[in-house]
Amino acid sequence: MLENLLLPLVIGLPLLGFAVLGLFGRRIGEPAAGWLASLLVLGSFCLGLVLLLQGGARWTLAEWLPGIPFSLNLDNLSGVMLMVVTGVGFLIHVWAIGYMHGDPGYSRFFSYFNLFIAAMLVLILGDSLPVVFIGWEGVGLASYLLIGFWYHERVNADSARKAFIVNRIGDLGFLLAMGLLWSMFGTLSISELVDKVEAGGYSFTTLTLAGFFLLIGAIGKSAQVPLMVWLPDAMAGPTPVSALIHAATMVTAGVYLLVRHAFILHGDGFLAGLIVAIGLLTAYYGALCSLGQWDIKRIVAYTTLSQLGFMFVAVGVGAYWVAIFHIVTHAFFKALMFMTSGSVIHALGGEQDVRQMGGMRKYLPATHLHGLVATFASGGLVPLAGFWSKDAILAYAFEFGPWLWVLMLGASVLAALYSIRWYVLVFWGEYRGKAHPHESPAVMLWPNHILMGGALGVGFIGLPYVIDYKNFIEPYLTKAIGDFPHEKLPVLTEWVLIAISAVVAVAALWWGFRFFQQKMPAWYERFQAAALQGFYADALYNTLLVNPAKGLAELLFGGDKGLLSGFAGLGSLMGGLGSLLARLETGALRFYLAGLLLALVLLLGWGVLR
Amino acid sequence: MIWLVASALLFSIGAYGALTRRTAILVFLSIELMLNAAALSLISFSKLSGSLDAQVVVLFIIAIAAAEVAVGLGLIVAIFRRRETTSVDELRQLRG
Amino acid sequence: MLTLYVLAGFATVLSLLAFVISREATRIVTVAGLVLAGLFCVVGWGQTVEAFGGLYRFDTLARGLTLVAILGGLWALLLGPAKKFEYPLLLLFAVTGMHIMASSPNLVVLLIALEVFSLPLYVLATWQRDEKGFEAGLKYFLLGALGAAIFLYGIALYFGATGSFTAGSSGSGPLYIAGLFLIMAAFAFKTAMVPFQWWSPDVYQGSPTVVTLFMATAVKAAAFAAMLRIFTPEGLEAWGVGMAVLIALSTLFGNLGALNQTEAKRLFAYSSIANAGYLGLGLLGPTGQATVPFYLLTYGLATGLIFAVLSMLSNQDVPLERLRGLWYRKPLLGGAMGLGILSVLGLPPLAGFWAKYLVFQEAARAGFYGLVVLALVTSAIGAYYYLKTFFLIFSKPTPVQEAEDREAEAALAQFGSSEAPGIPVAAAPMGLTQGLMAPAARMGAPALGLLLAAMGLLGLLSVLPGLGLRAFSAGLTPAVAALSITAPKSGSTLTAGSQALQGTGRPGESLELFDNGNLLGTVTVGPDGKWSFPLPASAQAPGAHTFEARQPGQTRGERVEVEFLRPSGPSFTGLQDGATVAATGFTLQGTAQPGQVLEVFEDGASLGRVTADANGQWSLNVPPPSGGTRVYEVRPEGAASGARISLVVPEAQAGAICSQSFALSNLQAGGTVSRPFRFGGVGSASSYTVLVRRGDRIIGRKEIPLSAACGWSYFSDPGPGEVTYEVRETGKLETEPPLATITLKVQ
Amino acid sequence: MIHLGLWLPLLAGLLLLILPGLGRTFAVASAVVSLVISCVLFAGYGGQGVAYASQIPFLPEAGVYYALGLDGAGLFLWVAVNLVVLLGVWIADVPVRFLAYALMMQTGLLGIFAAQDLIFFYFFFEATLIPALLMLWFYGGPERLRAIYIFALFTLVGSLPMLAAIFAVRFLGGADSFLYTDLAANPLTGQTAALAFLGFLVALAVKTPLFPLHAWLPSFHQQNHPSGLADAMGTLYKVGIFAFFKWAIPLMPEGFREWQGLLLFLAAFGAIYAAWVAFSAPDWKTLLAYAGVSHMGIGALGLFSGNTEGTVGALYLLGASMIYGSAMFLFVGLVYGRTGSLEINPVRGLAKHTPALYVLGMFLLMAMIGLPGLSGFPGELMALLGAYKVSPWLTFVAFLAVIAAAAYALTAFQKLFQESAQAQAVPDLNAREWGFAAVTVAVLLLMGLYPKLFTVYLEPLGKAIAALLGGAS
Repeated sequence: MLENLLLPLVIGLPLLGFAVLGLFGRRIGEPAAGWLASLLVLGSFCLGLVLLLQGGARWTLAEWLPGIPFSLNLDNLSGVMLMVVTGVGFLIHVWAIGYMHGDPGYSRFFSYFNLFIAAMLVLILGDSLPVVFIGWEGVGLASYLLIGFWYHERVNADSARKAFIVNRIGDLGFLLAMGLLWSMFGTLSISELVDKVEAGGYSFTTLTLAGFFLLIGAIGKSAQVPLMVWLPDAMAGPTPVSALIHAATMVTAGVYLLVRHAFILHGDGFLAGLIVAIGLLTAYYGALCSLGQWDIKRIVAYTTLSQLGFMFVAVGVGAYWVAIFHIVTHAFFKALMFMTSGSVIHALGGEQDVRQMGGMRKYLPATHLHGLVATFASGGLVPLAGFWSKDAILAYAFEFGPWLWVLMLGASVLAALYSIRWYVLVFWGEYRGKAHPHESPAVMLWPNHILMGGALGVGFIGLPYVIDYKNFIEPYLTKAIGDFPHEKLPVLTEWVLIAISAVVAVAALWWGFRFFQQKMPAWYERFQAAALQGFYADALYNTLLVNPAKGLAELLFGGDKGLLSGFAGLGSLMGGLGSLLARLETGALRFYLAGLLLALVLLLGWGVLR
Repeated sequence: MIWLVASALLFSIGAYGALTRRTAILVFLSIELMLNAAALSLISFSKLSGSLDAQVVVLFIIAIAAAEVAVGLGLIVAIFRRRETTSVDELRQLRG
Repeated sequence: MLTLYVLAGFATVLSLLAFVISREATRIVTVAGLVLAGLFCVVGWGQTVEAFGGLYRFDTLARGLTLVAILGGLWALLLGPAKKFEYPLLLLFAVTGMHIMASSPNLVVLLIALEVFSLPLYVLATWQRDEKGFEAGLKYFLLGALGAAIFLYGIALYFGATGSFTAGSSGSGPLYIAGLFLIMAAFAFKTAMVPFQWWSPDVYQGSPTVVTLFMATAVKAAAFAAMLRIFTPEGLEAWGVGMAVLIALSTLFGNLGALNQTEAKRLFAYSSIANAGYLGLGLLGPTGQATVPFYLLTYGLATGLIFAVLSMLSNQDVPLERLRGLWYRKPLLGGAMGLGILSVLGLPPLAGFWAKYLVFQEAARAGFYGLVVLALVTSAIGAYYYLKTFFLIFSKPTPVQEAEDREAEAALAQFGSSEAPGIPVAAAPMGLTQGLMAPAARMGAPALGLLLAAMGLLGLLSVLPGLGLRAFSAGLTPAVAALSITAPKSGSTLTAGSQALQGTGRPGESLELFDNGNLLGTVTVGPDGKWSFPLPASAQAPGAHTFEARQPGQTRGERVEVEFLRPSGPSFTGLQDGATVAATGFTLQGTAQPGQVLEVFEDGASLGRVTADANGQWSLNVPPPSGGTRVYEVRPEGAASGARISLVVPEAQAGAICSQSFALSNLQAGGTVSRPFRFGGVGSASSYTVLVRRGDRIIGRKEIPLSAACGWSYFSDPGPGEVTYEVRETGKLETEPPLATITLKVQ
Repeated sequence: MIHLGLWLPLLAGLLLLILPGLGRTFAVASAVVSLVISCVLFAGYGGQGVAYASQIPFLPEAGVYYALGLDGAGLFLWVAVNLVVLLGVWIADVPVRFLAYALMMQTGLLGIFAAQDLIFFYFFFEATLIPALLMLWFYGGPERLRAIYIFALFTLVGSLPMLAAIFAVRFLGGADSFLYTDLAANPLTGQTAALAFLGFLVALAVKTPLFPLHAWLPSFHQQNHPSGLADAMGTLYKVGIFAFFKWAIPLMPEGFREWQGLLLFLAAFGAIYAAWVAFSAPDWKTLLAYAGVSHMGIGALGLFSGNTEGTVGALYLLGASMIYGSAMFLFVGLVYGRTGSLEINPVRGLAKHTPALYVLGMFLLMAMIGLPGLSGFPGELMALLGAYKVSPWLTFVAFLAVIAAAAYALTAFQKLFQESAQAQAVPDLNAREWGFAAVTVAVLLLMGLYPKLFTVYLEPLGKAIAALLGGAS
């Protein structure tokens, strides 16, 4: 890998867009600002691709802080992520040119969008934990700014703030991980850490702790249970934001972080179990919640949660390349799903309630096609992208333990159900609203066409070994992640598993297609009421954490004033003592005489007898 | 030696008087008594050491005492003229 | 000498002339006399004049403090009443008495001087002729007379114990102590130190403000001058603790008592009690002769400013409330008083800070740390009331006060006179009192000039305190430098070499130096008070040494105990520093103490440990290093440094054919090693793979290509613990036996 | 040069006080010259040791020298102080005499960082109080009297134990003078060192500020002039960390070790405590006051860990927080100029009318809560790395403040700028304010993105401290 000055330029292009649009955006005007931002991202994509094809690149600024270099590293792992972020990012940028049309904050939006891309690239390319952290917080900032893009509505501003604060909990984990790794190894450079961890000579328990801290960071960023509460609220931002940040890229950063540090996690039973448990919980929680939502974007948001849970399970069972593979496929089909939703919202003039939708297949034929592909990919229909990545996860889960496989199969059934529910409610039945739906402009359709192509075909880079013994992505990623050998399943078992999951997906999709067109039975209504509230997680947190914390703050504030009174009390005490002493000056001459003589006697007596 | 004891006794008597008398004049007189007690002890020390220095000093003391009396009596008379009393216990305006 | 003549002469002659000449003339002559006397103080600064067989001693101390007293006198004169000629005369007598007090080492003269300045003060205190004035005067007089009696009795006992009336005579025994303590009590009375302070708040409050000003500045100066002569550091043993008690009580009582005062003069009376305590600290230290006058000067200026402003406001009580808004109503007065207050508070950068700092330092040098801490704590308490007053001055005036101001101005326009600003004309004292107290120059040019001059001088001392301190140090005998050994420190461990004994002593004195009781030689102290003596080799033999420096004829002196270490460093032999060695590895050799365990480092990376053999020889094979200049170091086990040698390793030619069989150069035996470390050797395979194990767990693999010099080398920086390295040819299965197995315990 | 740099502001201030007609231009000119001088000094620094040292006997009998000199930290802080003063006199909407006091205070602050003699350090440490008091006194709010008392008494009372400890350091340590070099060569040992360190601790805890001696700070800020200039100067006056680093620890390493546990605890507890309290702050100044306490807690935690990273982090954080903290107060002053109130609670929605001010505020806010890439982060990170080595648990506690900071800062920010806009339109930044904003943002970015510029000079100092304290602990 060569030192390459072009590497910082990959980050620099969108950063330039941020600065230019931030400073002069209003003068650049409406379509130009969007196109400028998009082209810069495309430039980043091309540059990254060139560098990647050259076999990667490095760039290092020797001393950024004492003992900490500022280094970037483009290897296969970060390269794949780079392609996803800039590629899908470019498409969403273009789509947003149409979607954000007419918004007063048009140029501001693209400025933030470019900032996000730049920060995400720092996160991906950083080879030193503090540099990664710059990107890590940078995407948090961009997310905050974009969720609260329409900040004059209180609910949007609140959601943005909530996202930032909850993310900060994860950031604390990241910070502590840095502290621990520094104290263990004296370096924070990831490539050096790999060597140090290999060399050994430390307590494995401590290393587990470091992995645990990193995991907390990942949980925050990837909205896993128990820090999942911010993601549904984050849908307050414009739809392109949801597609880019809260589906395709930023939320997968936690998974990426764990994969990047696979050398710390690998072989640790405790962490593996923990990650699997968290992923599983999230997968079920997201899926179940999604089934109860009415807001079109919240439905998709919860599906994202569920899919992130899948990725975590993949990390937990040691299938690091699979997690990245799923990130890639997920980026395509989930972005597509979001943008399809966005197109529908756009078509209905801002309506987001699915109860006011239905029958869109007639009004929006192209969008309907996008929605159908997204549903099938997400639902795991053979041979769409989602099926292959999910199947790989299931295979690894089976290795980990057949029980996990069963549970994961259940989760993928739910995935098929929520996908088809979304599809049915939006596109089937009769139109229940009053607006006049109209198909989106070309600038919004074409990105969706491309994404649809991805959702259809991208799965073929990672076929199971029984079909394609040397698929593209596994060895490619393994080179960068590190080789953690595992026993492959017997060919027969593998085939059986593939067949079961294919059949189950089809069955679930079919059943769901039927079920969600009927009137809902009573048990489902009850379930839906709870799911709509996210199973009361927000209320629980407010009661248990937020409100007590606020109350304590009030209490402490009062106490702090009391502290000052305490000091003042010390002063009054002195004053009182002084008054008492001053009363000795009685004014009576004979008292003075007596005092004087008494003092003399005491002084003399003490002096002489001493 | 006995004179030393006597002078100490005299000093104490003066101190006692200064504490117990209420009239400014008598208080002052008691203090003069203490001054003279000191003079007495000087003389006895002079006798003990055989040096005449101390005896010369006593002469100075007598002059000093006289000067003090002049000022002191003037002060007390002025107060008496204004207040018609010289009781020290009634002078308690200044306090605290 | 001339100062005495001028003061005494003017006083005597004026007593007669005053009946003849006008009041104004008396004042002018008095001022002239004081100025002249002040001039004669300054002329010949630093010289000491003795007269009357030692009864009169006009040295720097006397000069400085006489100046302070004259300053106070001038001030009181210029601001004071002008209706009667006695006022300047009494002041002149008082200043004369103070001058004598400051200039005599004889106790009897001191007693006379005390009376000479006290008697006029008793009269001045009652100058106002109102109830409070009389009360103050009588209290001052009766208590003062008692003080004089105590002083005299003290003198008698002192004479009995020492047979001398000279201050600073040494003595011992209860009689001596009793005499000294009685004298101390008398002076504590004059300077208002607790528990002899009783009179001061009442008298300060009851007296006319100008007189209070005079008392606060001049009396303290005179009394402390005498105390500096009587309570010398040499006798600290006898009187130190007594003084310490007085100081502790004074600072506590003064500062605490002032906290809730509502009347300005009374408040500053308490403040002056506290300051007497701080001044007392200066007596304890070795250079109090310079620092106490410095303190008195700055304190005199600052407190003078305060009382001068107060006296310009009123000659009677000044409730604190009346100070509110002074800055806005009379900026000059407000500013001057503010400056004075901050200086007394001791806020840097004002002169008061330096003064406080210097006297605190005196106490610290004398070892009274507890007292210093107490003094600091009480200054902290004091800050409260000083700041309270300060902020009152700088507050906005109330509407009522502003109305009063207008009224007073109107009255001034109408009647041509008025009391100080803010006092309704109707409330001003009338009749006899007013006549007596009518100001001479309350806001006249001289008073104003004095105010500005004092502020200027205070400012100058703030910026250049050294100027003042040096002035007061002029002509003092240099402090006796105690004999000491400054280097090496006692208890230190040294390595033999060019060590020297260093220390301080009296300049020019020759000292005898001993090593474990044996005479090493003599050394003469240099003019700077320092000496140095290079230790001969015999005095640096390994083991414990007690070095002692004695003054000639003494049997005991200053000692230090040190330990000399054996010069034990291992060293390299065979190779010269900077020599060129083979790139394919070489052997390092050297000497050390037999049996010593050594560790060899290459650019900070360990190459392993060796043990010196019975002949003190050691050697170690160095695996092929990379080209360039390498620094090798051999350290005793656990040491932080040792002998170094730098060697040049040539760059190996590429393309050489390697035919050596595999070999491991160093660390063959394993054992304990520091990290990072390097091991390696030669070989012929194109690369070797090192497998790293901890226990049963494989924690890493690393492929090492063969270098151009046919060497292989593994650099590792693992954590502590036991690590096993297995070296195999690359490509060989891990089930095959390794070429080499190295088990290391990493530290 | 160093003398000129030190005394020029005082002279300019006095001149301005006498001739207020010279106006703001004169104050700005003086501040610019000061900044240029400090930058020239910084550029000419060799990177090692105390540069520009000069030493003139002042009270040689008492061992006091007028000794100045700047090491890496001193230079760094000089630049920071001069920059903030320039920003302050440039932007603050105050009477001319106010600017004069600010300039006078500048000299005191520069003196604190340049003094190489302990007595002179104390001198500057205390003398700086006077202009601060005057600013509060003449231009403070209605309750200023109380605030002044509290401020002055905390400072004065707190520093007296330090004076006692100063004596102990010299006379018990056996140094010949109060010069840093002399004192450092004769450190105190044993029980004495512990006691003397306690003396320093009290004084410096007031000025760090460390819990519970931070109690003066909220009222100080609440009552100061709403323009924020006095608050900015007050922020610069929080020199406790520097003094611990420069004097207390090197002169009494054993004393420091004795108290290290307590110090770490106080720092960590203060960090989270103040951040938590800030959440309930009713107005911006109170909020910033507590935020400052919280940041200094983190800085102090780094310093008290006694290793290279921690020390570098603490010093860097100190300099950075001087700049962003002060700029934040000045920014709040701008807000006050537009809305006439500093209360947090009513929703104002300013962003609609003042987008540029909103962006400036966002930058400052993010720097304040330690967003990487802005000036607050490098210091916090290094402090964390240092502190974690010594005490993971306390580090965890202290860095909970990271979460709390986001909570209080964003909540207040949201109420000020976001949500529904207020009816009354207010003007956005004018040309002068744009200048302030541009410089501030540039510095925040520079310090955040290229910390090496300064850390390269701080690192040797950190190593020296670590070596003095014997490695990691």
